[in-house]
Amino acid sequence: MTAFEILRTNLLSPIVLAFLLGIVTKLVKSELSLPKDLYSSLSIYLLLAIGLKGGVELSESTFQVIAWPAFVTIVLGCVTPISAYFIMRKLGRFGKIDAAALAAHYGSVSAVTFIAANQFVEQMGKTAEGFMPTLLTLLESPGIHIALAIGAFKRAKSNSLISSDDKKTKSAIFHEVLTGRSMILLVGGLVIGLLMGAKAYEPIKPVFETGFKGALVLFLLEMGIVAGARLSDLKKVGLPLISLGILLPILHGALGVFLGHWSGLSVGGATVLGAMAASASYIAAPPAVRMTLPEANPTYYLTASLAVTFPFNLVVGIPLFFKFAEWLAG
Amino acid sequence: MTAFEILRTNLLSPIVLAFLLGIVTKLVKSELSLPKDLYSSLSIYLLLAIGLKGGVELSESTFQVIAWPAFVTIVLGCVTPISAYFIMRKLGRFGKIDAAALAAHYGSVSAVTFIAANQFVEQMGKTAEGFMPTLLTLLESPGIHIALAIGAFKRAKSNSLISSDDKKTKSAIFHEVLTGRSMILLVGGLVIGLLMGAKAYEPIKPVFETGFKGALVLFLLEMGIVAGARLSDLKKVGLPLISLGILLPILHGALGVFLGHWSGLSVGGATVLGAMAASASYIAAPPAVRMTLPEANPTYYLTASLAVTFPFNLVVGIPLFFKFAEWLAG
Amino acid sequence: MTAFEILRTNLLSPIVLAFLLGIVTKLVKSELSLPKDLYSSLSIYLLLAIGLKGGVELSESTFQVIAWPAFVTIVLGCVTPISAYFIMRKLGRFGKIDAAALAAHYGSVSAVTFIAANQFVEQMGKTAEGFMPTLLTLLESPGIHIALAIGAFKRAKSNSLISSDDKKTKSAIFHEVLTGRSMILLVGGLVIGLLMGAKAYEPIKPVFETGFKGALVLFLLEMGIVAGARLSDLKKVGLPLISLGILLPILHGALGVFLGHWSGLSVGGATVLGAMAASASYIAAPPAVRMTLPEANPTYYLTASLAVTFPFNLVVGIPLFFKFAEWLAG
Amino acid sequence: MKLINFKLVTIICEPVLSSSILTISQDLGATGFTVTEVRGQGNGEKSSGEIPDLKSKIEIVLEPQLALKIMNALAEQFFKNYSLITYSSDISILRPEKFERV
Amino acid sequence: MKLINFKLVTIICEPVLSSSILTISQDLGATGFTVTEVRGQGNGEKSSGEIPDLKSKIEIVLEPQLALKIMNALAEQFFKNYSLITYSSDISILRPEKFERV
Amino acid sequence: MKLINFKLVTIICEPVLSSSILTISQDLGATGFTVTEVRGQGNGEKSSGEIPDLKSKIEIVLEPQLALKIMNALAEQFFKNYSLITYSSDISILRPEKFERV
Ligand SMILES: Nc1ncnc2c1ncn2[C@@H]1O[C@H](COP(=O)(O)O)[C@@H](O)[C@H]1O
Ligand SMILES: Nc1ncnc2c1ncn2[C@@H]1O[C@H](COP(=O)(O)O)[C@@H](O)[C@H]1O
Ligand SMILES: Nc1ncnc2c1ncn2[C@@H]1O[C@H](COP(=O)(O)O)[C@@H](O)[C@H]1O
Ligand code: NA
Ligand code: NA
Ligand code: NA
Repeated sequence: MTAFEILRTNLLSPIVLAFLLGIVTKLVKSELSLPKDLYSSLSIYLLLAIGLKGGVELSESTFQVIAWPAFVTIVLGCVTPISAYFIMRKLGRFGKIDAAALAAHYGSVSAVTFIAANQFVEQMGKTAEGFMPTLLTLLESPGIHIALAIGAFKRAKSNSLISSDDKKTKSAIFHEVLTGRSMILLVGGLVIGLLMGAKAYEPIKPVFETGFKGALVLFLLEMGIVAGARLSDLKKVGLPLISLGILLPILHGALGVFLGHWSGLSVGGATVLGAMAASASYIAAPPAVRMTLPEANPTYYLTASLAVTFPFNLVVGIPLFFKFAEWLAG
Repeated sequence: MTAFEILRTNLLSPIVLAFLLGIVTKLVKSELSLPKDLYSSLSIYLLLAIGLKGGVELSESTFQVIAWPAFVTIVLGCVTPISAYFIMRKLGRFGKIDAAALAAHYGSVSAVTFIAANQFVEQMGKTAEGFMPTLLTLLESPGIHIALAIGAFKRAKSNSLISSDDKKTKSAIFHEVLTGRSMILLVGGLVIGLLMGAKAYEPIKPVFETGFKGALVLFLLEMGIVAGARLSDLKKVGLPLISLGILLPILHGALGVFLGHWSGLSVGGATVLGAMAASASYIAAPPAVRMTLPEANPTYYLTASLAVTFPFNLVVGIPLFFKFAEWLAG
Repeated sequence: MTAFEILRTNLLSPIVLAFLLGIVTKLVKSELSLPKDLYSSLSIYLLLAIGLKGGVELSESTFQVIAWPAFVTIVLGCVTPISAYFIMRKLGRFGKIDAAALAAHYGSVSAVTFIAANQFVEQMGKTAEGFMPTLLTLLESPGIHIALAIGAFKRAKSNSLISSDDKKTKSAIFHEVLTGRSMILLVGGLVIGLLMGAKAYEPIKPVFETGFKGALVLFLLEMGIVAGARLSDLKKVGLPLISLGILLPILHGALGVFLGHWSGLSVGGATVLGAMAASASYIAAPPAVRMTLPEANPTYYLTASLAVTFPFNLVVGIPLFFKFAEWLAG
Repeated sequence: MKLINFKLVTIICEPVLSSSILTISQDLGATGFTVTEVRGQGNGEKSSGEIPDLKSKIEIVLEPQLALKIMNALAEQFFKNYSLITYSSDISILRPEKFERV
Repeated sequence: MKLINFKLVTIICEPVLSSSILTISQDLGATGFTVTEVRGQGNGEKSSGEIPDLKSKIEIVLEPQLALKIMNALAEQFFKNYSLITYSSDISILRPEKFERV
Repeated sequence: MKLINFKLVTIICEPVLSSSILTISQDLGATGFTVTEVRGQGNGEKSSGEIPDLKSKIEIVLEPQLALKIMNALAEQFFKNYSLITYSSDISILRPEKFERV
């Protein structure tokens, strides 16, 4: 397939169209939105489903195969918050605290982007490795903690003191991120999947696997509505952040694909790892940042994650990373 | 099948039984009701599912085949609010404002009745045309606007002035109806379905098609509970409105079947068009009427739509229109 | 299979693992919980699904086959609240009112335990009789009323009068239990299933049967979270209640299996009847007890039902009853 | 229109009590009620239900002389065994006739 | 900080009215609002909607002189045909400048 | 029973703050709290979260001398960087001992 055909196929996939419908819903000022409980239910379902399937497939993987990909994932978790911080500081000219806040988002990962990338490579006939969800859990939290540490350190240097209050908050945040919804469901699902194995998975597969793609359509409709509600903030955040919200995923995505390929992942797996690195968290990171770096402007990080980087990855980024992975694979 | 057998099959279908269970639930004063968010989630799901499937099938239809049915649907959208207004005025002796309010409901369409009719003809082995959801979107709004215009005009004649306030409300209502939940989901679903085509639809079919009938059972259970809660209002509205709540769907339904047949629809399609014409909106119309014609008594239009016409169509009307369509088809 | 293998298979089943994940979620103090509306939606769905399937299968059963099992079920409904009351009084040294409150829970039945038992025997290749849901509806309410009557009687003897207020409450409670969510959905589902028959069930099967086990996983995750939240109360209730919360299900379970076997049920059916007798209600009983016996300490009965007996039955009890049923069957 | 001094009585209670409380307040002369689903904790031990924090908040607009009457009735019937609190506050309403029983 | 006397205006109404009420209160000078979904019954007959008990509770923190103005505007426009009540109460706030329009 | 003058402190804030606010109020002597999920807008710019309008409303029944203390503590810690408002009002309660720490 040519790059154009790939883009077109992606654009006409149900999930991308559902996302666009969500944006249009906001543009025409419709009052439609998914009930809050449906939105949370779907996100719980999607995370648990990824975990379960990942666990079942993990039970069929060997340590050797996973070791290198896991290692480069952790490397990505340590590098991307730092690169994000410096790019936001130098290119974006953001203040220290705002740059750290943004770095916490770009150093973590968006589960929906992960899912979309998996669906995409599957559609391209290059299904990713079954242990990718394991990598997802590895990438979620390190980036947040590193970026928050940068922020706290930079602030302390200006204030020349770390209050004991700060320490209390920090351990609370550490706990909160590690026991957050996505960690519990992903890790919990992985463990359940691993323990029960493929046979016991069979009877629950109709809900957790056959129903997955349809549920995703509903979820992306709401994601579109949520992103659409942020579109009006694009003016507030200005062109620099919008540009960096596209540049950063390209850089991180390319790095992810490259390291993925290098660690032995297939074209599909490298694409998904690239998409993970490229993505910005908008579930785990925001509350942690809000509590730890309250001076940071939430409009910056929420708009960049939700209204710039997520749509970019969904529509353009993932196919791009795929092309790059194919090219690397020769 | 004899008329009696058809009625019996319909009465023993899961959705009609679920609706009756909902009514019984209220009659025995049980506190059971579906969680509000489940109810909205199901309605979102059902509307989007109709849209998606309709869109996929639309992509396989030609303009020729749809043109006449679409035309008669628009005719129905213009005629039924007017006929409803005059019947309510003359036969029902309702005031001008109440008659216009009722007309807004009977001139629009109930999506659940549409779905029930589709299920019924499918069960009878006469599946309706795939483009019926397109007709549904055409019938939803014209009737509301025409009836509200009648109401505003009649009121203005008595008050001999149209306030500028009125104009503001009217454009707000116009916007609200056009961007209402059902329009966004139906039209959005149609466009997505049309763009993605049958192949991309395949992976989301388990949720949007295989799960449809089961979800409908839950939805009709709650519809029964909602209708059951209105049963006590039947005494308040009185025999005239109850009779007209049965007469009107018979008239409009017969007209719908006739025009459907004339425009080239199959027996199944004509039945569904009849059911659409016969049905009274209870989602889009009530809030629009409440804002535009606040003097109209909501007990009248809600009871007539929900507790008279909807159950009538579900249990008796649809089989009746089917018999008529079969008879016309010779 | 050896007892150990059976226990192991049960422990590694998706629903038990999901329940344990829910408990772990609370132990690590995660804020994850299922949205309230999802929890109610799942419980409505599960109850209706049991009812529907039970009704369809009931339409294929004969009165002869059901008569004796139904009779012993009613016997269990009369005996277990009384045995529970005396064991709580004598062995547990609870006050009269607390003992009656506990008896109302142990004399009724937990639908989830019923479902788990059905899943377990099916997994063991000994699917229970199709009419078991009918028995479930028979066992739900008698125990509650008997236990509440004991409580009211004991209190009246100390107060030497029954207030007329009491009578009003009692008839309100009677109504509430009989028209409670589970009765409406189970009995309603049974009647619908019976009326529509297997053919009409076919199109809604994907939702109500194929999806059942997956939905159950989500439900048990939340059950685990709810039970986990009660774990800290275990200290408050003390060892005696914990021990009785294990002893009572063993006794009642054994009696249930024995009577089930005696009445002609298969190994699977006898196991399920045993699990029903062993289980303690935590949906219908608590509000009824709270209104009728307000002096009873809710911490006792809720902790015993949710944090002791339910987990015990789920993990150990059901396999135990199965072994016993197999042994009885020779 | 003119503002009239009235009372707003608020009750926060276990959900299981709501319907009894609404009946009592209606029997004593209230013309309506507003219920909100809330989450709460106090120092009571008697809390019940599957979700222990779930509470109902009931608000009743009343003629001043009815407020204490209703509060006392609830205190007498429920304070001992149930988890609830009640308080009243001064409000100013329009249309006092709307809150009078006919 | 110092406490300043302010007013809290509460409106309980059919959901269909909320957006008009918020617009009116903003037009008259309110700087914000808080909306709660509630369930309620009164003696009005005009209630509407698929779920008849569903109501919106709107709370607005205001300078004292605005309170009656907003209440009267709502009374005039909506009391006749819609299901709603409104009342005001005294509150003490910090930061009065937060509730003033710039 | 006798009515006693007490205070009701209300806080409307970003959900992310709730748990800190509850801890602070408990540390300062509150015996309980009631939380409602609301939707709100003010003139603040700092609002956050996926659903920007979602707010938590926290209500605390307190002895009068505690009210200002808690409000000031929240003002000091949160007014600068977070989206929240707080106000107090007079209420009359029964059973004052229920709201005193042991
Ligand atoms: N000091 C307080 N402030 C606010 N709400 C309270 C307070 N004490 C109790 N409540 C509310 O009243 C309910 C019942 O209180 P309790 O009887 O102490 O469990 C609690 O769940 C809270 O919602
Ligand atoms: N006496 C009352 N106490 C508390 N809330 C009331 C009262 N009367 C009316 N309401 C509320 O105001 C709404 C509208 O009242 P109505 O116009 O009488 O239907 C009701 O649904 C209640 O939520
Ligand atoms: N004037 C007001 N009236 C009622 N609620 C307000 C007002 N101003 C702010 N709020 C509430 O307080 C929250 C935080 O306000 P803000 O800090 O301005 O975003 C808002 O979301 C509203 O729920
Ligand atoms: Na990333
Ligand atoms: Na119609
Ligand atoms: Na039992």
